[in-house]
Parts: sequence; C-alpha cells; structure tokens
Amino acid sequence: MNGRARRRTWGERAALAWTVLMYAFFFVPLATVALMSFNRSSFGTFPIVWSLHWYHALLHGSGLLPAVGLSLEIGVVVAVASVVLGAMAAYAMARHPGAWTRPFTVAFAATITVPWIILSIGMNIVLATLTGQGNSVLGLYVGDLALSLPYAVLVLLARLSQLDAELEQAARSLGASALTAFWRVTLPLAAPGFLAVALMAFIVCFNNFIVQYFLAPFGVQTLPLVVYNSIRVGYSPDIDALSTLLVAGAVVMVLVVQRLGAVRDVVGRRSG
Amino acid sequence: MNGRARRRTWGERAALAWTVLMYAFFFVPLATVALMSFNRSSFGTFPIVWSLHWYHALLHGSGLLPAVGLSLEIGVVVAVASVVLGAMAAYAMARHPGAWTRPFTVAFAATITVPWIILSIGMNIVLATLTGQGNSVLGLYVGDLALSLPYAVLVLLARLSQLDAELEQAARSLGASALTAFWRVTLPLAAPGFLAVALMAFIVCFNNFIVQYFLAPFGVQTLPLVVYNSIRVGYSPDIDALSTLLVAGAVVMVLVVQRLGAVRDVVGRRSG
Amino acid sequence: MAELRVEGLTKAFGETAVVRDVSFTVSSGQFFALLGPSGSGKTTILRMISGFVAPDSGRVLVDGEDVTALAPERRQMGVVFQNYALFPHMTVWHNIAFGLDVRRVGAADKARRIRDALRLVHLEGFERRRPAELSGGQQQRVALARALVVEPRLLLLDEPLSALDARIRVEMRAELRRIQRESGVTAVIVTHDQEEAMELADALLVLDGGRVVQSGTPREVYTRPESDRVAAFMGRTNEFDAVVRSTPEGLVAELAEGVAWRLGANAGARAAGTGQAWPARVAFRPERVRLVRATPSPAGGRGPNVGADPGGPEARPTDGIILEGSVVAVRFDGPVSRVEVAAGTLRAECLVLSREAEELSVGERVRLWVPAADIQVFAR
Amino acid sequence: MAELRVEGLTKAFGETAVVRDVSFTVSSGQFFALLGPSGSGKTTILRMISGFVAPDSGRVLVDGEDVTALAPERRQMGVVFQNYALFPHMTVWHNIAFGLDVRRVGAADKARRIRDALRLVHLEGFERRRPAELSGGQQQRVALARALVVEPRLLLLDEPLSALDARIRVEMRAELRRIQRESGVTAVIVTHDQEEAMELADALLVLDGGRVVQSGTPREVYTRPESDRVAAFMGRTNEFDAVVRSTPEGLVAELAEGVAWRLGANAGARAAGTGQAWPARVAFRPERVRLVRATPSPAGGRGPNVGADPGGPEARPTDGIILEGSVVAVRFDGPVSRVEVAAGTLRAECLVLSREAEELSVGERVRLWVPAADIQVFAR
Repeated sequence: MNGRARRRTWGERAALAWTVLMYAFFFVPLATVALMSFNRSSFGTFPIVWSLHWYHALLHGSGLLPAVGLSLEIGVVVAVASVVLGAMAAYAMARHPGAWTRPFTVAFAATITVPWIILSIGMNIVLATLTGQGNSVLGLYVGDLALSLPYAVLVLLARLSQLDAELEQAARSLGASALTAFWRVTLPLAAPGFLAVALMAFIVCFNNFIVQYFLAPFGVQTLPLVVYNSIRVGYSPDIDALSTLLVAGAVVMVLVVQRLGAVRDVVGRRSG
Repeated sequence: MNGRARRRTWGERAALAWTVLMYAFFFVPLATVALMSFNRSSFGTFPIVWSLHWYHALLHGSGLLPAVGLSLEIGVVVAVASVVLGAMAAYAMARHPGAWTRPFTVAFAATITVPWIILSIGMNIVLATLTGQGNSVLGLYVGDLALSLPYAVLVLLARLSQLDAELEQAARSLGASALTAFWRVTLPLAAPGFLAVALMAFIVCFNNFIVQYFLAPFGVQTLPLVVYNSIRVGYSPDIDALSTLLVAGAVVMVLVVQRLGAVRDVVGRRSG
Repeated sequence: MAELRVEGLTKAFGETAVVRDVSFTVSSGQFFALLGPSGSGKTTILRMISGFVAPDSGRVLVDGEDVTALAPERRQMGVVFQNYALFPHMTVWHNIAFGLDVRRVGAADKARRIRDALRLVHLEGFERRRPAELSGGQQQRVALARALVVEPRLLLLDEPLSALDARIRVEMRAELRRIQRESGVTAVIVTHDQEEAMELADALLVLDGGRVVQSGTPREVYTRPESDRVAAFMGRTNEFDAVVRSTPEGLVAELAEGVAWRLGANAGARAAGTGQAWPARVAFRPERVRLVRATPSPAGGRGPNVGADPGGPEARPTDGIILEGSVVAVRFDGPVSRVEVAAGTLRAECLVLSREAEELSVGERVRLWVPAADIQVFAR
Repeated sequence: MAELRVEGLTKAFGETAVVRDVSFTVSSGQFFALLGPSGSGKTTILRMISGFVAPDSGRVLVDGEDVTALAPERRQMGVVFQNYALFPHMTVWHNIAFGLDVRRVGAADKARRIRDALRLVHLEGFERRRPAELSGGQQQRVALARALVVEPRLLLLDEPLSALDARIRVEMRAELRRIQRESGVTAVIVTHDQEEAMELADALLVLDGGRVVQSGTPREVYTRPESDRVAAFMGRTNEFDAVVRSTPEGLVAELAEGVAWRLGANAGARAAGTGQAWPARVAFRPERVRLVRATPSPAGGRGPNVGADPGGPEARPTDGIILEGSVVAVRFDGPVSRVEVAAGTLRAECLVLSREAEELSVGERVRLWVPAADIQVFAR
C-alpha cells in the first residue's frame, strides 16, 4: 500500500543488487555442477560436449544409487521418528508449561550449538560401551536422530505454543474428548510444523557426513560417505549428475513445502 | 491459567517421560565425553582416575588450540558477514516486496535443502576456475559464508517482516530521515534476529567439516579437520577435554542468547 | 433450556484470589450478564462454569445437577469465545458440523440442523467459506451457530463482541438478542461494557475484585446503584460531597457551599451512616434533571443565585435538588445533548434531547430540579 | 497551528480508485474528522497528508505552502497511529524525546518540553516505564505526547481510539478533546465511529467509496443529511417510502398505507425529483418525535387509528407527521429508552429520556407528532 515504493533510493537499489549478487554466489556453483554433468569430458574441460553420458553412468555401474537409497531410507526413518518423538515432547511442554519448561528449552537450544564432530565422538563411545561396537547400522540411525531431534522439539514447541489453546477448548465444549480435540483440531493445524520438521530431519541426514563417518560400520555407504570416498579416490562427473538430480529434487521439495505453508516454520516466519 | 493442569492423565505422564528420555539420549554422550576428559587413562578404561591431565595436554603441545583459534576466527568473520549481507538483502525484500520476493524466498529455502557435500564440490570447481586453485583460505571463508547466508536472509526477513512498518513511519513523522529511522528504531528492534543469525553462522562454521575438507588448503587446520585427523590417526582424550570446554562454552552462549531473547529467532517461536 | 445455579465459587491463582464466594442463579431462558472491569474475575467465573478452570470451592449446578467435577465435553454447554476460536482449517459447514459429528448425529438430521442453525444466524450461502474469508461479525455468527447447533443446555459468551468494530458491535447486539430469543437458550455473557450488558441482559451481576457488588435487572442496577462505584460504572453521574443529617422532615443533605437539599425517605436506606449526621456522597444521573429556562433575575450581574432560597444565616432545605445557574457548555451528541450548568462553584451535567437543547444557548440562566426520588445517597 | 488545504486528491492502487477528487479545508486550531465506513478511503487521505502515500493527483497545502512533494520527515506533522506505534525498546521519556533528539534540541529545553508534554497528557511519573508496561489508554497518551512535543503544524490521528476498550474509549474522547484544545493544534482524525466524530470534531467530512458525500458541522450533517445513506450512517432513523407531490400548500408525502403528510417547504430542496410527483423516502430521527399519551378512543377495539383524520376517500394531509398507535416495546438503554410504536402497518421508533419512558407501558395508546421542519425527504 506504499505508493512511494516506486521511487527507489540509491540505498535501496544497492540492497537489491546485493540480493541478486548473493544468489549468484550460491547458485553459480550449483549451475557449474549441473553444466559439468552434461559435459562428456571426464575432467570438466571445455568446450562442452553435450551428453547424458554421466547420467547413464550413474544409473549403471556406479555405486552412487545404492548410497542414495540408504540415505533416503535413513532420512525417512529419522524424519518420521523426529516428528513423532518431537511432537510428544513438544506437546507436553506446550500444554503443561511449568518451571521445568524453560531450562529444558535452553538445554535443547544448547545442543544445537554443540559441534557435530564432538557429539559424534561421544556417541561412538556410548554405543561402544552399550553394544560392544562403536560402529553399527543402528548407530547411524540413532546418531542422525540425535542431531535432528532438538530442532524437531523446538520447532514443534513453537508451532504448538502459537496455536490458540481456545481452539482445543472450543472443540471440547462441543463434546469432543481431549484426544479427539487433539486429533481433529490441533494435529491438522500443526501439520505444516510437522512437515517442516520432517524436512529438516531429512536435510540433517544428508548433511552430517561426520556423524555418519564415525558411526557407520565398514561397507555401509550413505550418500555423503560414498561421495566423499569417490572424490578422495578420483573425481568423476557421475557425481555431478547425481548432484544435479538432488538439487532438482530439493527445489521440487521446497516448492511443495512452500505450497503447504511450512517454509515459515523452517525459517521462523511469523504465521499470524 | 488452567487449573486442571494438576491432574495429569496417563498420556501426559508418558509424554513427560519421553521428554526426559530424549534428553538422556542427547546428553549421555556429552556427559560421557566430559567424564572421560577427567580420566587419566588414555583409553577410557575404568575405574576412573580423576585428573586434569588431558586439559594440561590440551594447553601444551597438542595442535588443537590453534585449530580452535582458526575456527573461531572463521566463525566470527562469517557471522559478521552473514549479518551485514543478510540484513541488506532481507531489508530490501521486507520493505520493497514485489513479484520477485516470493521466488527469491523459495530459492533461498531450496539452497538449505541442498546437501552440503554437493555444494562443496561445486564451490571447489568454481574456485578452481576463478582463482586457479580449488583449495584456499579465502575459499574456506567463502564456503562457510555460502552455507550460512540463506539462513541469515530467511531469519532476518522473517524478523523484519514482523516489525511494524508503522514504527519507521512514526519515526519519520517525528522528523527522522529514513536512515535515522532505520538506525534508531529498526536496527535495535531487529537485534535479536541479528544475534540469532550470528549464532547460526557460527554453528555452521563448526559443523560443516565437509565443506572445509574440500576447500581448506594443505596444512590449514580448522577444528573439525584437526579432530577428524587426530581420530583417524589415533584417539586421544585431549579431544575429550576440548569437547567438554566447547560444550560448556555452547551452554554459556545459549544462556546469554536466551537472556537477549534471540532463541525464538533461531527456532522460529512467535515473538508477538 | 436449563436453569444454572452457581454456589459460592472461589478461585485463587497462586496467592491471588480472583473469584471470592460468588453465587447467583440464572433461570431458564434468561439472558444473564456478568459485568465488571478487567480483572474483576468475570471470565474466570465463566471458565469455571464451562469446566476449563476447576474452582477451589463452590459448585456449579445445571437444572439441579452438580456438574462441578464434570469434564468440559460432558457439560453440554456452548461456548462463544472473544476471538471466535473457529477452526481455521474447516469450512463454515464443517465448523458447525463438528459438534454433531462428535455426537454421531445421522447425515440427514445433521444437514437439517446445520441448515437451521445457518438460517438462525442469517448466514445461508456461506457454507463453503473458510473463517479467514469472513468478516468479524460473520465469524461471530458462525461461532454462535456452532455453539447452538448442538442444542446446549447453556450458552456461554465470553466478551463476544469486543473484537468487533464499534458500528458492527451495536448491530450484533440486536442480533445476539434476537438469536437468543429465537433459540430460547439460557445464556450467560461476560462483558466489561455496561451499555452492552444493559441492552442484552434480562438480569446482571456487577463484579469488582472477584466479588459480587450488586445484582438485579439492568434498570434496577442503573437507577438504584448500591455504591458510588457501581453508579459511576453504570453510566455518567453527578456527584457532590455533603453531610447528611436526620431531621424530623427526613434526611437532609448539607453541602459545604451552603446549600441544603431534602432527600427522599428511601435514600436513607443506602446511606449506611450512624448517628445524627454523617458524611455522604449525593449523586444523580444527568437525565434525571428537569431543566427549565429561568426568567432573567432582575438584578442581572449579581452572580449565580444558588438554591431556591439561599437567604438567611442557615440554608432552608429545598425539596429534592434545586439549582439555579447558567449554561456553560452545550455538547451535541447526536440524539441527545449534554448541558453543563454552573451554579456558583457547583457544576452539574444535564442530559436533554437535542431538539430541546437547540433552544438553549451558552450563558443563559437555567433552573435545575431533581426530585428527591431520583437522588442517590452513598456513605463516604 | 496551521491551516490545512487539500485540493483534488486522487489515488488508485492498481485498478482500484481509492480516493476520488477529495478537497477540503481545515482552519487553524480546528478539530476535523474524516468519517466513513471501512474502505471509504479515509486512511489513505490521511496517509497522503502525512506523506506516506503519494497522491496520483491533487495537492496538500499547509498555510498555503505546497507540501505534496515533501518527504514525511520534512512536513512537521505529528501522527498518532491506531496501534500507537510506540518504540517498544525505549522508555516513555525516550519515546517523547525522540523527535526533539532528531531536531537536536538542547538538553534543558528538551527536558522542559518533555515535562510539559507529560503534564498535558496527565502522565507525570511514568517517564521510566516502557510501552509494554502501560495500559492501552496510557500508551495512546504517550503517542499523543510524542506527536505534540515537537509542536507539529498538524496533528493527524488515524483511528486513535479503536484499539481501546469501550469504556476507556469514551473516557479518552474527552481527554483527546481537552488535549487538542489546550495545545491549540490543528487536528485531523480518521474514524468509522460517528459518535466519536460528533463528540470530537468541530467539522467533519463523510466519505463513501473514496468520495466526499457530505461535509459540515456534526450537527448539520446529523440533522440535515443529504442522502438516506448519510442519514443512516450518522445514527438511527425512521424511514418510509412515499410519493411526494407538489401541491399549492407545499410538498405532500403520500404513503401506500393511505396516509398523507404535509412537509416543510425546505424539505423539497433535497428531494431532487422532477415534475409533479416523484417517489421519495421520508425519514425522521427517533428523538425528533413528540410522543404524548392518547386519550383512550371511545370505540376501544376498532384497531389503530392512523393519521389525525383518516376518514373520507382521500386522506387529508396533516401538518408534519402525526401517527396514533400503541406501544409495542420499551427498550431501556440507561439514560434514554427506545419506544417502539405500531400504527397500523407503520412502525416507528421514538427516543425519550428514561424517566419519561417510565410512565409508558406496552400496549398503551400514544400519539406521535414530528413537525415538518424535522422531516427529511430523499429522492428514491
């Protein structure tokens, strides 16, 4: 409604230019990877010879697809576990706040700031003590879950806290039990929060190379591990092909989430 | 105000128990690390022989402290850069929303979902093309900044969008120029958002081993890199000592941030 | 249609007593208002009736049945919240259907009842809208329909109009009254707005600091307030400090300004003083003043002539309040006008219909008379 | 203290014309109201005056100086926002000091002016509080002090009272009027509440759909509305459809019910019909009715006796409106009561002081008279 928006000051133009520049900064590497994935050359040399060779290579014979499969599997399991366990804790904290809520919130926030590499060492030790071996497939799941749970609890707590408690009361005054009120009113309204949490858990599973490195047993290859290993051994453009597919997938996923209104939960935009 | 809170149902008790369990799940590894750091044994053997030996070792002779210094330095620079650059972009988007704002927001959100390992490959290629070498100290800074900037823009955009535009208008009607209004009204009110962004940038710098691994030149050791290397070579409890100090530092930092009201910006709690 | 009885409700949050021993009865089909400033405990009382807050002591009875320990969902009370609390993810139809779905009402019966409810609140054709697509007034109608469609024993309204614009609020008052009449439900409304309470309620309770300070019909509470606080809360009033004396002719109020007024016999009932003379506050409402133009006094510039017969060392009391003074200001308020009159150091506000105020001009001399029956006396 | 002149302001957002060719003048020291329903463009006009919205065409002049192209901070206008827009991170003192700091006022002068401003709004002692620690009414006082301390040429108020509780709002109206009088500033208020506008403003402008539909003093607009829309917007009114005919005796309104009323000569001015007879709407305000008890008609049960002399094949027009009917309802509204009267199929509402209404009972026969001068006629 601000009619003055049309006359931009120099400062505002500069800010706009910055925004565009920053996008370049981020998307040029991704575009480069995409470009290389369509180049027949093994070493990213010019001129570009357009080809789907590396996509073909990715599908046949490279060890990348099974790793993507495992990472997806871990991601889905951890995402579901984060939502369910996080929702239970967050609901308890949101609906029965007490003297204990605040220190618990602070503690969860603190865990977010602990470097992952340190956490992975600790978990390796604990798992070794408990199960006799520090590296196991179970450990992979547990480790990823441990990283995503604090985010899950905090995001869902925020979402549930801003849901008007009167909505549940309205449902109950209409004859719904506490459980029915939660199921038919609270749950649907908190859904974008759940989606956001699932998405974050998924992202964590794709990012925390270091935890997976310390917890995965020999021979079990997640996506970050296999990419890491194959680059150490020798860079091959089928990774570019995979990256391009993953980025495309990420964009589609975000568009879907955006449609469902969950982006604001990921980034903390007020939803009022 | 809910007088019925005192009578807890079984479901609520279960949810509370879960919350406690989840904390255990997260803090037992950290406590274990802390415990080991006070144990004289090199191999974490029992019984514990209490000692500050490993703290002494950390201070004298281990290569860990310089790495912490470098990581802190990168963290501070990236945090400041994220705040300044992020604020400029977010302010442009918040005060001059248009048809371009929404796709830009989606694009930034999408970058968060791109696996870091893929981004680091792309950046290595771009840097190699631009500067002739894929690994450089500059690359370390740029790579970390690239990871934290999308978060910075989205969090600050959320914060600035929820700031009432009428506050700036009130300031201007009182005779303040647009710049003065921003400096004296908008900036102080957005401060918790800035703090949150700085904290997140800091966390990213301590977590993204993989980007640093692909971008750091030979001999330049950040904390994740040196921890990774030293564990590959042979685990030594001075890392436990360092971890304990870092966790303590993280808790202190979160308490400070909590006091300043920025936690809700990190985790998206509504501030109304 | 049910009778509500509240007996000795008491509630404290922590150290703070919010509701103290509140009892009242709402008879079947009555529209009852809990009126009080913010912090008077009125909302907490409503929440204890609806079951969302458990009282520390006291009982809530519906048609004689004690529901104090019952869960909210088993009390069969429809609640309308200040911010409507409509389910944002459901259409108007599904919002209204919610209570019937929970009760497993059959499809045909359900559709009929929802249509009846929509007709009652004049919202036919809005079935497929979502709450965000409705205006505030329309949202409140949906909230009413949703609460009424389950045929609750009681309708509880928690400041239902305070989130609306001034104009819509006045319109919705009439609507609320009509809907309550047509549905015949027993209703309890919580409000801080005495105009709202007077327009809507058959009977009301004035609360202050968690205690009942007065109850009765709106007219009783307005015209016969039991304290100066209630008098001021219910509307504008003129107040004077005086000493009230018992004389053979009845009570007489003497003002420091040298005026004395003879008060009605009934005024003494609320003047809880002891002995022969006690300090009191004498009050009357602006619309109770009979205002007539005074014939210009022959000695024009002699200053205001206070009282009917002020001469002599002791003022002879007049029957009721009689003041002669001049018009200081005439404030036009649409249908009515407020005339401010100065009689010496005394100032009084009179309310007259605007067409009568048009004949008055500032500076004009007027005579005010308030009959003894319209005067209120409160102990100071 | 300055004179504001607005000339031909026009503004469209996209395709939607929000303000269309609005012109008016506010003289120095006047309190001026822009009154209209939501969407009437009143807030956009205020924002064009304050400089936050640039008009598509038209000019804003302060004391003859064209400020249309000036940045908001150079216009020297104090703005009070609907939600106060106090700086939440500053104390009351620093909020008020803001405008003086920006102007680099010296410390001693600054402290004196802030203290004067706090005294003006009755907030001495609140210097160190933060906005969140104040009530809504107190926050609005701070907003006023902040706007006034810089001695603006104009004070612009954007629905300043609409965020307040009903009771506080009425109190703050009087405060706002006092503060404007004492500071002597020229003020423009935007409101949708006609009571607020009438109580506050020296002159007002009624807006509808971005256009000025009437302007004048509150009394003029209330008693002489130029359209039935304005009449209804300004307050309650009784309306009847009629055919108005020019006769040698003046204008006569004939109703379908077989009644005819002779209207005042001046009523014809707004009845923009042509020829000898045209459809019109006849209206009068409830408080304009003179209501007297009718002596019971000798033939009791014969049904309502409409008109003074309804006999004969053609109704003879009465002077003004005369209706005889019975009381259907008496609604107590505190100081005033609304009496609903049915005369055959015609229904009319009358407003009387409550003390007069006490003498009336439902079913009683009454006679209503509205003098020709109090009748409004609008072309249909």
